[in-house]
Amino acid sequence: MSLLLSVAVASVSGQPDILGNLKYQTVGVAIVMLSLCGLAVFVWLIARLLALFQCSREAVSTRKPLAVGDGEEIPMEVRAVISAAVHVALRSPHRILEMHPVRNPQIQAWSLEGRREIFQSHTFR
Amino acid sequence: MSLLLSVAVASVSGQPDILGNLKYQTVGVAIVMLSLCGLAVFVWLIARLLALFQCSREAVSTRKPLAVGDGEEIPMEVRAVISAAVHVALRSPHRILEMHPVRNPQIQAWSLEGRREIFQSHTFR
Amino acid sequence: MSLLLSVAVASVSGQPDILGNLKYQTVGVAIVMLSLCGLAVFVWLIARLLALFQCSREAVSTRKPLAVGDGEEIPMEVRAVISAAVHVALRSPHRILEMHPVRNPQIQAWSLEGRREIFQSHTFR
Amino acid sequence: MIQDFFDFFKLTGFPDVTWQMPVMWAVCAVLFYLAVYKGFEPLLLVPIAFGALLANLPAPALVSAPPGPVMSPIHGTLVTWSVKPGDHVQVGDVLATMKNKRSGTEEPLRATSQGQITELSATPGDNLFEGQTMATIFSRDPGGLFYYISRGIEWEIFPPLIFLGVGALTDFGPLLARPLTLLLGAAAQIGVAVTFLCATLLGFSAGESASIGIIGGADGPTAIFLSAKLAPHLLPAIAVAAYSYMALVPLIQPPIMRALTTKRERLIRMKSLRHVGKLEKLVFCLLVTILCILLVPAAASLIGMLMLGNFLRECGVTDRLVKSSQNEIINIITIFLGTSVGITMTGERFLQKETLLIIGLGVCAFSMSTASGVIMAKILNLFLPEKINPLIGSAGVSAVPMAARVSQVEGQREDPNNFLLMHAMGPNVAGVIGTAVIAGYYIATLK
Amino acid sequence: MIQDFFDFFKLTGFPDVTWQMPVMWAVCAVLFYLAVYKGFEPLLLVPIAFGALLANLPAPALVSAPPGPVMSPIHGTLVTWSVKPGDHVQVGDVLATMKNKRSGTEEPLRATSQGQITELSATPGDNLFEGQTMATIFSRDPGGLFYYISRGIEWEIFPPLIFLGVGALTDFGPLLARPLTLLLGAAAQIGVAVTFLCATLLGFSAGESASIGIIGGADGPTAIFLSAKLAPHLLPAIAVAAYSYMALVPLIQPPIMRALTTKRERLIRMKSLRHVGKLEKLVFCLLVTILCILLVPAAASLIGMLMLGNFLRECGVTDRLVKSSQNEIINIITIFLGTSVGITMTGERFLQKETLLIIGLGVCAFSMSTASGVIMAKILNLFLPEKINPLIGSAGVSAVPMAARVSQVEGQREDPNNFLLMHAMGPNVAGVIGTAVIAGYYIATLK
Amino acid sequence: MIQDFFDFFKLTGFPDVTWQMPVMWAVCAVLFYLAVYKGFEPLLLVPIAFGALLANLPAPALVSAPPGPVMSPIHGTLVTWSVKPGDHVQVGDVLATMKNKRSGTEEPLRATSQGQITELSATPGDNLFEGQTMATIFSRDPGGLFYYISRGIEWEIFPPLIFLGVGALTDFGPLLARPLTLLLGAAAQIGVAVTFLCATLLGFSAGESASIGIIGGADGPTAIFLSAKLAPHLLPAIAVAAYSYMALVPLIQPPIMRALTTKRERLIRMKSLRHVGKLEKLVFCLLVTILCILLVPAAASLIGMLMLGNFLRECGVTDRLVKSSQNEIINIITIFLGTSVGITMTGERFLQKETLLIIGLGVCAFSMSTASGVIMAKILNLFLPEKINPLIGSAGVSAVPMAARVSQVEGQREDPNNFLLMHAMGPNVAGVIGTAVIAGYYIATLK
Ligand code: NA
Ligand code: NA
Ligand code: NA
Repeated sequence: MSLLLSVAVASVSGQPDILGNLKYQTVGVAIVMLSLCGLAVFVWLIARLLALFQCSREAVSTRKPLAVGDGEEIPMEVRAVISAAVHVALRSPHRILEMHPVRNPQIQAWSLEGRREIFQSHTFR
Repeated sequence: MSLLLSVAVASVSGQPDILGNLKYQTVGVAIVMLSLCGLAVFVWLIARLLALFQCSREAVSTRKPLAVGDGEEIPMEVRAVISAAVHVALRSPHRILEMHPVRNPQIQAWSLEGRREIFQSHTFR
Repeated sequence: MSLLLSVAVASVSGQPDILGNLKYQTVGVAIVMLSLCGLAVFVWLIARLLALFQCSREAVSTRKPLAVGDGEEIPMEVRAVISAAVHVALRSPHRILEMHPVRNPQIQAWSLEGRREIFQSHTFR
Repeated sequence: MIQDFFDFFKLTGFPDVTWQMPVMWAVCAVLFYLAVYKGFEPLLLVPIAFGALLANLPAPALVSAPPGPVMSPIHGTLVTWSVKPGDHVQVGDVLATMKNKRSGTEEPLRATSQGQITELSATPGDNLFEGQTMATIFSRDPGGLFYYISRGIEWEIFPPLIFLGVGALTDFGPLLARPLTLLLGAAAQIGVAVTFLCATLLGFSAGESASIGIIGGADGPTAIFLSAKLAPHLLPAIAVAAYSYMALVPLIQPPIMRALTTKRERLIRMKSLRHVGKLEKLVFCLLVTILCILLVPAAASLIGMLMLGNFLRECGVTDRLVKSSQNEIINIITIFLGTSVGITMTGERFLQKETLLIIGLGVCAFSMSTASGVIMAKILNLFLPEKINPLIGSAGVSAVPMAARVSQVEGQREDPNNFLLMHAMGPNVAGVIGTAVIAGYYIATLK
Repeated sequence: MIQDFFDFFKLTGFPDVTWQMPVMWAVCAVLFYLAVYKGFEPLLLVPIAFGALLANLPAPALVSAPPGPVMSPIHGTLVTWSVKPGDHVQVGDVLATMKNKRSGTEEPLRATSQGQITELSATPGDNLFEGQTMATIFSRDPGGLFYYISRGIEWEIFPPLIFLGVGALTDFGPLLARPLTLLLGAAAQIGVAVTFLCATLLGFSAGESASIGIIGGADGPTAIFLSAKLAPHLLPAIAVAAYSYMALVPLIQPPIMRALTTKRERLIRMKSLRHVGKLEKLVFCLLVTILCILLVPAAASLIGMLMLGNFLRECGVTDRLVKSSQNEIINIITIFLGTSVGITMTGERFLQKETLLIIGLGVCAFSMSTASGVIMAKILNLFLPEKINPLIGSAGVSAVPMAARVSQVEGQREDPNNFLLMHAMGPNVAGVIGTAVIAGYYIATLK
Repeated sequence: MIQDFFDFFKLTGFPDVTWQMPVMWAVCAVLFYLAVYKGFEPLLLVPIAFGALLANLPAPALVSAPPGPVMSPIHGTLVTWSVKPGDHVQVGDVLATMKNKRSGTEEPLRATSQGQITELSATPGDNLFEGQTMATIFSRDPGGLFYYISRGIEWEIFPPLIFLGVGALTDFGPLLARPLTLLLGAAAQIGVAVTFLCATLLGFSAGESASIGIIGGADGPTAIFLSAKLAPHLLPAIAVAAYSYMALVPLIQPPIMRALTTKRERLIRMKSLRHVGKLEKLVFCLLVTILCILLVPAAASLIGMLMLGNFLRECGVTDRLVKSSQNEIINIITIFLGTSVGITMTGERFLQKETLLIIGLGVCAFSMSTASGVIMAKILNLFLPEKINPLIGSAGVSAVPMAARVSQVEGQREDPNNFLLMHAMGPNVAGVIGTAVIAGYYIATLK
């Protein structure tokens, strides 16, 4: 008996057809597995392809590793004050070369426990 | 004549039945009074009950009186700068123990005129 | 043949009546021109009128040219720190008289290229 | 070519300008002036006045209903059709003549949407109920922008959503610290009742009188909610009066407060309020929800949303939702609520003597509410060991937080070191609940 | 006067209080306690519990449908009318008796809106299809607030919009860096299938079983989307179970994870993940959209919105839109989604043995999903040269990011320097896709 | 088991993939590339392209209409029914054959929603008006997500709401400081008229030509508003062309500007603009509202909302509302507007030679608008004592603020110390008003 028919019958009769339902679920799980497996293969292929084509591009993009993350700009006043304070404290001629929020989106320290916070905002369902 | 009937008649005939309406309003005001009075009694009872049960809990919660209000976090950079500035200005070894926005939600200085601002955001209807 | 009729015919027949459409567009452009021209006259008149009546009012309003723009308040902590830092750096008794974000809405330096940014947020259609 | 311009001129709005329109533009200019230069509740009055300006320009497409079934607006008999299937009609065209069963008069039935008549489902002589489908109009026109925005008022959605935000902005702490102030908030509703009586004496119907009386409650959303239900034709005048007088609280209240109190009463200092814990606030939210909805189910959406907003605020674990309620939701709805109130303010509806009466009754309502709040405080003082400063009684008229600030200012006028603000917040927020209860009473009895 | 109070008392909600109401208030109190004091997904549970409180107060006007046509709810024969044109009816009044064609039983037809009957379009003896217009009710009542808010669930709009925000908050980087983790997310759906089977054995229909099984997917919006389609009467119980168990993940998962793994497996350290570029993420978004919608068109709105949100996030040029998705949209919709789920939680519907069964089956679903994720990781390890730590298998149950954090904590319990969090994010987000696919499978086959 | 997979395969979208779909995926990929990597108005093009991707996946449920009455799409005669009461139909099934009264051809009537036929209210031979109810379809399916989101375009709600935000973001100061620049904004509409003529010559109908011409106005919301009214089938192509060319302004305009001006003209320096006060700005808002709506009532919703936004901005007392207009409202609506435009972009509709013609005519429109703006500036210079730099004439094409920036850049190319930006903002914002006026003219005359 075909899948849909079997489930339809089971559903209508109210008498669960255990075997039919088992087959129904097996097909369902198989479809999920196959589709996500297929997706994995595609993803892997794309990664390979991009790795081949993008060597040069990547090289360029890694040259500016200190880019400040989205919208985390430090206001000009604060920068001015930091400079002033640092200057006074150190009493030596120097220039602040770069100032940026601590979290750097491109750094690969995935395993840092600190990354947890990123996902705190995530508890949404 | 019953309340609803009297008002309905007054409303339909267009001729205001003054006594009927007076009774209608008296009942209305009485109901508002009684219900808010009842509410006041309930509130008072609850306060008593909680006061009895929550003695210990309150004791715990008052131990952290300097908790920073909701979302009023001082960014790390600013803290660093404040420390630096203070350090330089005072020229004495010391550590800033606690830094927090001025308004403390748990302080009981209700009568402070400064509380006004909280209700400024309130003018919404 | 009247405008609307001519276009209706053209539209229905599918055969564009070139002359009719030309007239239709001419009228359209003329209406746009006339209406915006009229608007320009009105605007000019209003400006004149207001200039006459508002001499005194304007005089008052220019007395506070350093008003801080909408919502660009500098938090109290930052002010404190700026004072501290400036004080320490300058080592001379002085008081900061006024502190405000650089952009001043009333300054007439329209031609500053810097104004560009204001319109960056504008790319919305 | 000249002919073409004349043809086009007929399509513009100029031929449809009526004498009321320029008059209403002047009314709008006054409202704009009050809102922008005098600071009269600008968040509401600017959108209302702008909506009113749009309502008084000859652009019927802004508010036209989408095509669909034409329903009988009355219980009566169809006398005759003025149109036949296939006819094209404009908004306002007469479709049929009907005989009102109640009044016996013949009344025209006018189109509220434009399009082609596709079907007549009633025949002359038919006896029709209110709401019975008589004909169908079709067009590809979707209906006007403000038809859709106004659904928020018609469906009574906007006032409760504003209350969601108001709840998220309200601190019931001062009320909980001194529960007796609930009575002051209740007393202020006497002004509503008195104004109801005055309005009936002036010839208003019961529903209209209730809507006018509620101005004295000084709660914009409640006033809009109630009048949308009981007297939709008075909605614009009531909304404008309610919001204007709220802004005038600092002018209306002080003389009444001073007249009703002695200097000695005004000097009373009150004890600092105790701290109210989170659990107490949460229980209060639920208690008000349950008791008030049991008592006046008709006001359930107002009270429910107010307390939902407050619960979200006080529970301390739903920050994201509170911020959205206090900002995005209340701001967006305010723009739409204001403009949809304004769009109902057409000249024919607003330039009536009723409007003047409502404006007059509004002053009465505010004054009576103020007075009854103060007097209630004095009555309570007869029984209480620890006296209440009767100046906080006037704060029972809601108008949060303006009325409370008036109490504070009047108190400091006598004694600059007397801080009444927080004490006045109690009756102030109690007034919101009181007004919702009396609104529910009116709806339950008058619907 | 006393009589007036009695008259008014009849209009209040007090006479309509049923025994279920106080019971449900207690249920709400428990939910509030769990949400506020135990931190059980408060963003959802607080609005749900508040909605449930409103549902269990006698305020039928809160949810009443607007007046309009009365449709036959079944395929059957009209036996007799209980009303005639001109009658006034209340929500719940019996309008007619119908004979169900399928079951042969006679059933009453009840009004879902209040008003006046303007027309009866069927006559006794008529054979009526489901959805055929039988009568028309008219009133000026617009329908209740929650009738309108609930459209977001009835029309299946809220879950996809929540997914828009979820997509804007999700980083698929860890999954792309190690595509095999997709299989762990797929494996966790075995728990859904097993629970389906258990539910059918307990007598639930196929649609109900699918909705119960999906609790194991640990995706609130997907669970609500599916049960609104296949078993709307179970929606409140399923939503409450889904969100409560999500909060209980740190209690449910660890014992199962420990039982199924050896200490050696739990000590496996995994190589740091490579960086994933923008283009790769964008292509992935489009790929998932195309493939999954081709496979399960029924889940198109969920998957499409999830991936739209993620595309906006990753493309880097639509910051304004991302921020609105992550904040305003998701916050506002959450308030409305929560309360509309809650408002369906009436006593008659919730105080059933089905609810207890669902709560029991929910534990089963979460446990089975956890177990199948871990076992799949162990199976993969048989073939992979670079072993996976099976503790990240449990993260396949979504509940982003809690399940991933559980993996991290369990890993650190054995080896404090083993950081599994980012590795667990891969199966964690894969589980979202897997659950959407199996939901689509159920809809496609059971609708 | 294998059979089961085949059964399921038939339920997937794979069998329904048409040749147009992959082609459209490629089109979407191009749009994504332009938006993400070339910065072509990404805020609009990303949602449009994503919507187009969803439109070209076999998921008809995403856009299906909810069940309800089936209306005659034409004026004609019912020839024969292909279905009978009780039949189940899918979206796209033929329900009946009708004979078009105007063209005399027989046309099939197709279902736009799925469900069971509950009633046939017309019989073969009946003469039916457009919009007349012919049958009723019922199902429990609520209709697709994008059916609901698209109501914002169908009901013409989204464009005015976007204009609310645009008004809140626009500073009319430069225009008020030099009112003559209004004429430059008006002149740019000549490009619209010329494109209309070209389009009619290419065989487009008047409504279509107007919608195509308006691309030259360079105002996305106005273009969408107009084509939704006059040529809904061309909406996607027009929207894509409008937004793409807006992004191409820096490429299209400079050569035309240089060709039409002498070096000496390009070197003209203009006097700094005077300061414009608040009252002047507020009066201008009201003046534009009144005059433009009187002139073209059909554009009332666009102009009204634009000016409401601007009034809120300039009045200085409604900060909360301005911020919500500039952020939440415009962001949320942009996501929905973009995706609903995209969802209309199905292969059958977009892969037509009309699309290519529209793309060609779009270049024509932008070029002609630019040229006429510049020429108008030169004409004005004949009469003005204080010369205008004709480079600011090109800014009359709106595309705020890009066109103004182009003027600035071209000016600096000749003289690096010549700052034209603010002077160009005048015609730039005037162009928005001019385009709204001409759109109103088209709607008034062509509806
Ligand atoms: Na009040
Ligand atoms: Na899942
Ligand atoms: Na333009």
